[in-house]
Amino acid sequence: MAIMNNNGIILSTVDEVLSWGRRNSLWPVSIGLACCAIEMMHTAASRFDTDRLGIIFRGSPRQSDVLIVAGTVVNKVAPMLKLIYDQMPDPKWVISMGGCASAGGPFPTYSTLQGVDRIIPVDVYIPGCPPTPQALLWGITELQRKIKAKKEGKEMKEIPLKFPKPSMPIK
Amino acid sequence: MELIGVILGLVVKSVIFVIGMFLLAAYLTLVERKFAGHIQQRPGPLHVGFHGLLQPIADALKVITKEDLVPDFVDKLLFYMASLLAFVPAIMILAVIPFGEKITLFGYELKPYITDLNVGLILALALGSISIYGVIFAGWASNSKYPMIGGLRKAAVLIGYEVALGFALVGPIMMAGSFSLREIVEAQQGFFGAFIWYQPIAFIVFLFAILAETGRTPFDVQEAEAELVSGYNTEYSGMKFGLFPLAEWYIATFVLSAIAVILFFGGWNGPHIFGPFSSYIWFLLKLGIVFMFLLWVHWTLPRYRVDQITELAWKVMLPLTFINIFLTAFIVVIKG
Amino acid sequence: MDLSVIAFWSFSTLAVLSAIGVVFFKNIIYSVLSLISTLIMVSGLFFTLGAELVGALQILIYAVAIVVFYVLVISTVPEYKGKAIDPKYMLLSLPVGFLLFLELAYVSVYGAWASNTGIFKPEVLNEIGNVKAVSTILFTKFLFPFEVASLILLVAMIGAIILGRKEQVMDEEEVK
Amino acid sequence: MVKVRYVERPTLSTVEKIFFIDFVYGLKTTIRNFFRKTITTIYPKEKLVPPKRFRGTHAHRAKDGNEPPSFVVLAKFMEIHDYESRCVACYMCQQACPMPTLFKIEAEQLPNGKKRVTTFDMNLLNCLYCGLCVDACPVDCIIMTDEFENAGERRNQCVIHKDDMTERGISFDRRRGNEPDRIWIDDKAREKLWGQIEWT
Repeated sequence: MAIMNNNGIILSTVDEVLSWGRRNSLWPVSIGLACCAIEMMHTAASRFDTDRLGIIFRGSPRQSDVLIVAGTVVNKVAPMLKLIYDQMPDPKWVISMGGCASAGGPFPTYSTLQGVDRIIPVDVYIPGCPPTPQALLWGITELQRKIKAKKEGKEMKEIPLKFPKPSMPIK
Repeated sequence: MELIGVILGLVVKSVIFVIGMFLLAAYLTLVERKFAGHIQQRPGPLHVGFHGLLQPIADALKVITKEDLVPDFVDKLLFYMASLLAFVPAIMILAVIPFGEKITLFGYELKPYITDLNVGLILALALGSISIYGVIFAGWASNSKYPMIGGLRKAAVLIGYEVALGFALVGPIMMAGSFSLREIVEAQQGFFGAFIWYQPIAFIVFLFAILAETGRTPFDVQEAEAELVSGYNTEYSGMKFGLFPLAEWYIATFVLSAIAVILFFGGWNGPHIFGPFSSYIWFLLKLGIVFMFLLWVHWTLPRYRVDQITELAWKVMLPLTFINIFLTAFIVVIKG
Repeated sequence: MDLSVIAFWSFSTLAVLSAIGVVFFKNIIYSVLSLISTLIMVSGLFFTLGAELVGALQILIYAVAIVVFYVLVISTVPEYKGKAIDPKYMLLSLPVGFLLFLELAYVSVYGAWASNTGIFKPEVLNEIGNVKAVSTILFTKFLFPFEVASLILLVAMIGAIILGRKEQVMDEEEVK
Repeated sequence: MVKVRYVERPTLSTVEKIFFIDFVYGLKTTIRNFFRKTITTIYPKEKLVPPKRFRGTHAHRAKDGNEPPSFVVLAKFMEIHDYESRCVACYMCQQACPMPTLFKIEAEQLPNGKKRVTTFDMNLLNCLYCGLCVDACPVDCIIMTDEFENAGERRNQCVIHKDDMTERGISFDRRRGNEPDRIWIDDKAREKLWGQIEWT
């Protein structure tokens, strides 16, 4: 857990443990805005089970750490989304799931917010329309990696893609 | 000086006890998550530690170091006090619950309970019902719509089931002839001495009352996520929030299933096949089975409406307990 | 100093303090909270004095069953109404409070002068326990007052049900 | 006029009401599930391989000798080396796209009169993954692969360029080029779920 720096002093053990705790129990707010929310629900259900990683959906923003913006953010719902983000206690993260939330997606119109990062800071962008459950899980692991790297004070390194053993789609 | 020693001893004992309770409650969350997962054909916590064994630690670390957020519009004193009001009485009940027989180890006599009052059952009931103030005040102090509705719903449910619970306990008490939990256990000797064979109605009412008191699923109207955002604890964050589910879902369920074991399943009575710790092992085994049964019911059933719940309490459960008391009294008088 | 003496004094001090709080808090929820605190402290007093049954029943019946209804009603009252002070009730409350005080003082002084042991000696109490002692007295010497009290409670309950029953509006409309 | 059919709801019989029969059925169902094997894909360790037709991240096919005739015609005017993207910068994909601004295609004229594609960027954050660009491509260049793991911390990490698209196309063809073009990975899995299907 601990890192030795050049002077031989063990640094930031507490931080390490805290970051381990935080990245292993990311509780998202259960808010869904559009079709991405369906995939989000699928991710939480038995087939891909976010509970494995310690992720359980909470109803109230006061008790959650991650805001998964799943779906089109129209201008009318943007203030509410901002309110929900403001209601979350620190430390908090935002995952922008899907094209619409990240950059307006296929709706370059007057009524759609062109990217949720215009109102709240976003940590991970997941492209896809909608992203598959596995893509969302990849985004979550990306966020976990980011939390870890931030605590270690290192820059994010490019992590080579590994292709694990394929499994049959239906057992 | 002697007094200081006594007080220090009490403080140390209580601190160990409270920390033990926290750990127990934390690992009960893991038990519940694993159980719920497997009921839905998924593994539950898996990657944090070996099969999720470190998951409660990670959750606890996160929840404790979360920002302690107090909204502007709340009643600050009550807001802080409510979470304590829910948690403290819940762990205080354990003071009166015996977990086994006295044993002698290395010359020390180990007593598996803190006090053995002769009104232990009433005290357990009373302390258990104080913790509902935590819920009601949490709802009121949050100064927000959903917590308010959640708190009032919980109060409405509890008033009904508190009465049914109290009357359901009368049957076993009449058969044992004592309020002391230890004496009730001693009254049920042998496999067919357990009161479940004589008091099935009381047991069913007691089961429903446990589910209602601890806010488990058929009766979890106070934090119905579909209707109220997160119920009475919507405005709570960090460890202030953490105390509520720990108290309600885990410690209260644990304690009430311990009482159920004592009242209906013969407590720590059982064949002496585990050596000196036999009574403890039997007790924990029975306790685990009752706890798992409650989890099983929780993860099976959908939710009742509030009016259905209160109707069930006043129109079905209460008359059932009256019938039970009447029959029990009849039998006790005839048998002498 | 004995531990039970410390417990007695701290319980009684806290009981008096929270009783003062009941009267002087302007926010009614706070008054109810200190009422609960008073009741629990008084039950603590009972415990230190060796009357466990009364203590436990005090918590179960007064601190929980009865005050829950108060809380249920009060917490639905809007805050501005809860804070209003009506002077005419204050005027009425002074003589009533004084009368109640006199009654309590009489009872306590009388109790202090009377013998501090009843039918049951402490040794007997330790042997048979609180519950049996109370029930023995209740069902032999005080059987008639007990039954009368339960009858009064029954009448009160039926009265409350009749008062709280919904008016049958549908029937009236049908008559018209 | 709308016809309303009233369906009678099944009510519980007295025995069922008293002994909680349906309640017991529910408990039976859940406990049976409890002892079953889990169906979860443990994602970071094992991965569901999407079917070949999965519409994932875009890729460019390289000039590897399997080009369609249309490319052979156009290749005369293009400066494309072997194992480079066979894009001819015809802008057909951009024309077909419902969100045309996500493409950024640039080409330049070389002194020898040939055309070379300099930029081919796609902003995946605006993409619908509808596959119209794949249909529109005249030289069978742009395809969609089975990769989906391209979440990034910044917006520009979700923009794909010509070179990595080519790389991805080559690797996709190498991995799954010989696979028959069907939705299920194999017929056994399909038959297990849906039974035998008679193709007409």
